[in-house]
Amino acid sequence: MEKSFQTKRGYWKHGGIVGVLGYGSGVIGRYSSLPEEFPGVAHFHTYRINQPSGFFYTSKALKEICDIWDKYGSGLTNMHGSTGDLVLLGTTTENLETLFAEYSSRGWDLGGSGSAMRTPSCCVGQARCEWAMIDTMDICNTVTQHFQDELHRPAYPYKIKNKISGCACDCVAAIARADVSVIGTWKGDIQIDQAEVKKYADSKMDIQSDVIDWCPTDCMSFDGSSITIDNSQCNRCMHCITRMTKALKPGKERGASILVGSKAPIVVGSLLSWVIVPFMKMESPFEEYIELLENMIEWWDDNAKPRERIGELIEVKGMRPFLEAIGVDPQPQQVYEPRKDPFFFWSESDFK
Amino acid sequence: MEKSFQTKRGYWKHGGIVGVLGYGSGVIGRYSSLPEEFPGVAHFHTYRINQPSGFFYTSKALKEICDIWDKYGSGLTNMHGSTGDLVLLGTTTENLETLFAEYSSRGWDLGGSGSAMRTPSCCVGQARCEWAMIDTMDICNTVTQHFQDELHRPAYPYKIKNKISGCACDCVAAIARADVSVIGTWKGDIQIDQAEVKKYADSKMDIQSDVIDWCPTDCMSFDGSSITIDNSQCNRCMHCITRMTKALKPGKERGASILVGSKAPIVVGSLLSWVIVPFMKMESPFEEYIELLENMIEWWDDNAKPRERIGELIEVKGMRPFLEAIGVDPQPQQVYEPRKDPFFFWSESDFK
Amino acid sequence: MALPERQTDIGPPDYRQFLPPVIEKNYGKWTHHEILTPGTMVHYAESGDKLFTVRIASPRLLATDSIREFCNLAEEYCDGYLRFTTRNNVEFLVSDESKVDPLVAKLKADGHMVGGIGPRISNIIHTQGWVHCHSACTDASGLVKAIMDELHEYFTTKALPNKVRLAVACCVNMCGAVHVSDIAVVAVHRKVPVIDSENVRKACEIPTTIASCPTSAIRPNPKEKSVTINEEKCMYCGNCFTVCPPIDIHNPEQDGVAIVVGGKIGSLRTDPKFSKLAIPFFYNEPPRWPKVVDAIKNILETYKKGAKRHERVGEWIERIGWEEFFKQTGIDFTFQHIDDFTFMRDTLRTSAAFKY
Amino acid sequence: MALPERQTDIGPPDYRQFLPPVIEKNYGKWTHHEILTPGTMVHYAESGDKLFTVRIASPRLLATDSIREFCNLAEEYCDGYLRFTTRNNVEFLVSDESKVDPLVAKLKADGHMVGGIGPRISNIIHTQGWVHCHSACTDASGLVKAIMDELHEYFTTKALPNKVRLAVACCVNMCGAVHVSDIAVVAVHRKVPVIDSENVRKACEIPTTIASCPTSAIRPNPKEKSVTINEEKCMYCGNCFTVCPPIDIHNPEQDGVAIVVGGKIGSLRTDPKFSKLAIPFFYNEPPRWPKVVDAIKNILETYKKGAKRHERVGEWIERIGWEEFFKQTGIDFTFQHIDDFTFMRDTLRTSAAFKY
Ligand code: SRM
Ligand code: SRM
Ligand code: SRM
Ligand code: SRM
Ligand code: SF4
Ligand code: SF4
Ligand code: SF4
Ligand code: SF4
Ligand code: SF4
Ligand code: SF4
Ligand code: SF4
Ligand code: SF4
Repeated sequence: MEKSFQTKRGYWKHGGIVGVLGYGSGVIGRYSSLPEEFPGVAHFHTYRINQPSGFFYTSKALKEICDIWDKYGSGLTNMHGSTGDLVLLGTTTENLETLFAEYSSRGWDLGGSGSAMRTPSCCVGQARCEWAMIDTMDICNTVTQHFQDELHRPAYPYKIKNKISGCACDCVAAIARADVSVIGTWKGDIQIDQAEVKKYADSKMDIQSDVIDWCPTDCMSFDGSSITIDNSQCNRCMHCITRMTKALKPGKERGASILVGSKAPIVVGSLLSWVIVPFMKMESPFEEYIELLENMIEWWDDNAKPRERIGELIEVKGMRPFLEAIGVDPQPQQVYEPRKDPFFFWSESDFK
Repeated sequence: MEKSFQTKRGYWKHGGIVGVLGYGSGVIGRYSSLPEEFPGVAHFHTYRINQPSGFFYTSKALKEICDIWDKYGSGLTNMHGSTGDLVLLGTTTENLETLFAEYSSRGWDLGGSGSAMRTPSCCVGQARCEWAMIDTMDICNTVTQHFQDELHRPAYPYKIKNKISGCACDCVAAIARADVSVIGTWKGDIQIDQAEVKKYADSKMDIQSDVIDWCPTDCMSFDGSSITIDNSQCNRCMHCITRMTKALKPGKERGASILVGSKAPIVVGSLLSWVIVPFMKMESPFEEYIELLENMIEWWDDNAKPRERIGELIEVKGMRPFLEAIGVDPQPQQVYEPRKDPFFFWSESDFK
Repeated sequence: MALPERQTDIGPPDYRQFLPPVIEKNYGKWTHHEILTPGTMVHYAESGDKLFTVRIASPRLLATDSIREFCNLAEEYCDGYLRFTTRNNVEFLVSDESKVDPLVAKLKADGHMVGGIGPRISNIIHTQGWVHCHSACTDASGLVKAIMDELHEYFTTKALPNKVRLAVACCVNMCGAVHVSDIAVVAVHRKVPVIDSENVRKACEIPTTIASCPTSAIRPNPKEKSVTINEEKCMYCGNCFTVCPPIDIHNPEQDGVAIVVGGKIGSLRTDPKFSKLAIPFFYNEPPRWPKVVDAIKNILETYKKGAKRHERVGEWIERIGWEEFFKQTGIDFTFQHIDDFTFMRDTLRTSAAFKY
Repeated sequence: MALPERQTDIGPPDYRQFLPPVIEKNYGKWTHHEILTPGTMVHYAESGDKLFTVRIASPRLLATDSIREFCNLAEEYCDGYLRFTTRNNVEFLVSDESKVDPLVAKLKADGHMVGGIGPRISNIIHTQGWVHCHSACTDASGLVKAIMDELHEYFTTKALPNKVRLAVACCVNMCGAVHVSDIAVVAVHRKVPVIDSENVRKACEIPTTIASCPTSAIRPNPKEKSVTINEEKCMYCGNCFTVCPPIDIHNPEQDGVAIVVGGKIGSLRTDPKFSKLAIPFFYNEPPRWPKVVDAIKNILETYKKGAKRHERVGEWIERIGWEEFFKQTGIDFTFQHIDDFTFMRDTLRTSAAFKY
């Protein structure tokens, strides 16, 4: 590190292929480009432990993880990696199998890496948040368990990520960094407790300027003591609910919007996920969602070039083949606006 | 026409190359694809007369035009073509020279067509509009006269159009259908006549909901009797001025924004013009503007492929080479927002 | 008879010679205007002078006789001064206030539509159509007539929340301003062009033809010395036809029109906007295109009901959201609405906030 | 000693076993919460139960000793229950209200930063940097430390108009969430990679390498069995280096960082937004990067002064306009700011309405 600060560059070489038996994922090979100068870190592989949903731990469990890591690794960690894994930084090729035996026997499996399903991740959800419209932790865990093979044995054209947030606050940034983003939402009227509204009004809150004026659809009004909402015009943005959590609650029918495609900028520019299914019920064991996920992955796996993410593939092929393959109808919720230019394709099926 | 209505298609063939001696523009050849069936319109060329700025006429002049056209053409016209020309529809190859002699000797020259400068056009401007910040008709006429050769003898990669509107209402749709769009505007504070404001308030107008609430920058307020404007935040959109024309007048320093690139959708999708020069003085004989126009055209002429409009060329080459070629600095007014992705070029000149 | 001597590069006549004296005198010195009726307005000058404008609709496609009729009226009521607007209406420029009402009365008596000023519809910008363009895949004038017959009250009397600019383009070249209109009709093809190889061979430059295709759907066909088209890629833009007419894009059975909405040119309140696809297709049903006319009327009336004063069609739609536009108008949303051309990315919704 | 028996495809442990009893009992039954201090909040359940959360910053790069320290604190104050947030802060999950203040006192005494809840900055999302990634062209942890040292009051005490999400990415792969952050630093290259043809020959697949370039700048070099790069086209994205490391993109003298601003993830009030370029370049100045830190502080404080309550950085900028952002912050506008990548078209201003 001292050296990097002086010369302003890193000295890590590309990872070779290292891993544990029967797995293709979970370990990132890393070798120093200056092994003679720094023999202690000549091998410095990363070991990704799949975190428990919501990043909850007991001290007992964490200490156990630490003890093993001190024994077979550098003692350095990332709590957590950007994707969500509990990342152990720095071990040697020899120690990998030992680490795996120690951890897996205690219930800690490896996370994803390479051209595989990546470790799913979620916000804290119903464990501690009044706005969680879906059970994010259960969904995350169920998906992770369902796709164990796809997580551990890279067989896809590239990585695919899945993140789940309980509401439009999107505390796990699903819309920005998951190929498949699940965001909790509701149908039906926002539940208003006018007595609580009154209390907010009596407190120091300026309901008009803190809440009403920010409503993006102008569908709220406040007459000095109670709030009225034209729910048909509400776009469920969550602003009012977050600012008056005691007085306003989401509508009673709960579910999620499914969005697809986000990724970092390499190489066609960053993407945010696009709305594909405006509303889907999300009840354990989440079969409808898992089937959709499988269909999406299958279409992508069948059609993508190497290193092509699902969002990029949709851009190349167009939305229609994707929607047709997964059996979803075109809906205005999928777009901000319809196309501008009068050039568009017709299929034989449109002529009937 | 009857036939077209029955068969739902047109029967016009592509124009061959026809014209008047020494010109390459102004006449569009048109032949019927069914000459035997409709011998009367076997030849049906279009003769484009360059309209006077602002489409002003005297009955005397118009009648003269009609008389000649009845003699040598079909008597059918378009008043006016979409570009602006006075369009005479339907004559034969033999009559072209005669028509030209008749019209040109009376002061009526041909307009543009083909890969040439096209007939410039403008809004009514200072002839009848209180908001004309520039003398649109004079600019239009000056440009037309300056580029006579370029208008009449196609020597460019493709067409190039120029339209001039006196203010942001853009009554000649310059921003949408001219490669170079000139739009009048001002610097300095909007002039407020508070006595007239009071009169509007006393009349049936609801100043708050008709004017203040629509200000896109929220820089106006009305206290029941007078209007206050934070001019530093005004984006000169013209809404308030058009709604209270007696009370509000544009600031005193007048000029124009120059925008570039608009065109119809063929083939990369339609473009609206982009801000290039946020503000330029516009005083007769408009030398600064004409020089800029020449520089822009020169860069385009030097770099464009056949059938490539200037907007398309800028998209291909990037804004930097264009701005450097015409000597305009990068300015935030040229963009809605800066780039999103962290990929950008550096020139040697940036390192110095 | 000898022809007069031709002159070249003289440009158009100087506009100054066509300006009525009241304009010459007050040029650049106007202070304000008032809209008196849907078809008349008055402009006031600093000098105190007034100029009255009387506007009538014009079909744009004018026979010389119609022009002469306008000229005669101008001579009778305003010393022969008249102009055309940028949307092809005719404006009589009257300096004598007492002539305004008689002129309006006369125009109405002669069957002219006086109007188009203020928050209403104006002339439908349109182009050549079957009348004069080889590229047309609908008729412009016929369509315009059918639409205007239904909507003329919004020109002559009824007010709308703001101006509503209508347009018709007879092919995707869009010689009018369809791409920035409140409500517009654009003719579209839906079938891959048919190649007449014999004539391609004779009439076309193969490389130029290949290069003309925006989707790279055209490939050489060396055997025929012609080209072939990859059906999957062709989006029927007709650009190949423009550069090589023996590639015939016309298919009278499957050609028709689309309706686009929400465009805007001025920068007032909100930035200029492109029109967007509302309805991807109607068959051509000349001479009255009833379904097209109904659809336009439906959109216009839904707008009239829902929009706030001053709001243009596009501003109204953006305020309520496109999903709400489709709901309120009852228009079907189809695969064609979803952009898959160059700028798809920016049209796809990347937000959890939307209306059902 | 024999190793325990390995198990495969068991997935992560069930989260339920790590939940404190108060959560198990009230799972999905929370009614509301209150933010008590910048580092503490309480959630109320339907049952009347309360859960207190105490949050501290973590450098994310943790030695096992630090983790053990957290564990010990958790054991002492909250029965061993703790979690990490999605931005890598540590949260102690306290059910016994009386333990909250002592825990906070202890944490502060031990030098921890208690805070990050409510309208403030939180942890700076960052990735590996020179510490562990071969792709890095700046150091993430060093930069983060330098920035946090300057801004920590906005974590522990001072409030802002709304949350401000900071991030650092050590290369354009952007493993964090830089592309959607309120203010973020991203490391960039500025020079065309240098090709070590000998090793390219040995280590790389030429077709894959050529295909990796988004601008098609890479061409085969058959003579050398390697590749060449067209300098004009290269935008230094480094993708070729990722697939073929002997194409070395690192240039310590000319690598550095850019600052991007205005991104947003949630759909509250306005749609999610990408970050946009504010400052195209600063040289790497380890260990304290003073110019970068100053620039961030300037942006943050200009935002604090100008934004309305609830307004995120991107919302503030869009309200005032980017031209006004550059004016108020005094940041230079350069050619680099003008998009010339895929989506240039939508960033160029097509309106006559803008501020000077
Ligand atoms: C470890 C981690 C950063 C961290 O400090 O936390 C990381 C580290 C690397 N990322 Fe990443 N990425 C990590 C999360 C991300 C994220 C964030 C996320 O998953 O939420 C992104 C942005 C979202 C996305 O997937 O687009 C991300 C986008 C990339 C990309 C760009 C992919 C793209 O399609 O644009 C690459 C390039 C590549 O795959 O070749 C990349 C590549 C890499 C490589 C493999 C670079 C390389 O070629 O060696 C890095 C390995 C470093 C190492 O030694 O461990 N990493 N990477 C994160 C994974 C830890 C974990 O499992 O929890
Ligand atoms: C006559 C006119 C329509 C009208 O009814 O008014 C017209 C008619 C034609 N236009 Fe146009 N365009 C006319 C104004 C426009 C406009 C509007 C404008 O200039 O403000 C546009 C949109 C703005 C623009 O320039 O992009 C326009 C965009 C096109 C295009 C698409 C160009 C593009 O780059 O996208 C073409 C295709 C082409 O050039 O091959 C085209 C091609 C044509 C051709 C030459 C089609 C052809 O290949 O034969 C038409 C000749 C018809 C004829 O027989 O006269 N016309 N054309 C307009 C010219 C009259 C005049 O001089 O006043
Ligand atoms: C005569 C004409 C100029 C010309 O040189 O011929 C003209 C004349 C006036 N326009 Fe215009 N505009 C004319 C085409 C346009 C166009 C271009 C177009 O439609 O293709 C636009 C842009 C439309 C758009 O944004 O899509 C246009 C957008 C405006 C606006 C902005 C309306 C808005 O709020 O969005 C105003 C302001 C207003 O209405 O007070 C305006 C205002 C005016 C005023 C009041 C200006 C004045 O003080 O004289 C004139 C009479 C208003 C009227 O007709 O209601 N004029 N005006 C054009 C008449 C066309 C016609 O026959 O209907
Ligand atoms: C703990 C955590 C979830 C987790 O599973 O770990 C979390 C927890 C809460 N978030 Fe969050 N958010 C968390 C990351 C996020 C993220 C993701 C990110 O930053 O990468 C976002 C999206 C940010 C964005 O839009 O760019 C996020 C946007 C919000 C918002 C929307 C703020 C806004 O107005 O734009 C709220 C609503 C609010 O502040 O009342 C919110 C509200 C909340 C509440 C009040 C929800 C609740 O009732 O419990 C929680 C405490 C608020 C706080 O920290 O101020 N949370 N929150 C994450 C803490 C990260 C940290 O350590 O700082
Ligand atoms: S995303 Fe919504 S449900 Fe999840 S923690 Fe954030 S606020 Fe709560
Ligand atoms: S959720 Fe958003 S859109 Fe709906 S009422 Fe609340 S603030 Fe308005
Ligand atoms: S563009 Fe402006 S100046 Fe020209 S006529 Fe229209 S309102 Fe008047
Ligand atoms: S011109 Fe537009 S931005 Fe300026 S004060 Fe008037 S309404 Fe507001
Ligand atoms: S829009 Fe098409 S069909 Fe109509 S005049 Fe223009 S080129 Fe011809
Ligand atoms: S119609 Fe357009 S897309 Fe189809 S082949 Fe011709 S040029 Fe290509
Ligand atoms: S951002 Fe780049 S340098 Fe940093 S960890 Fe990710 S790949 Fe490595
Ligand atoms: S750095 Fe990027 S743009 Fe340059 S050659 Fe490599 S892949 Fe191409």
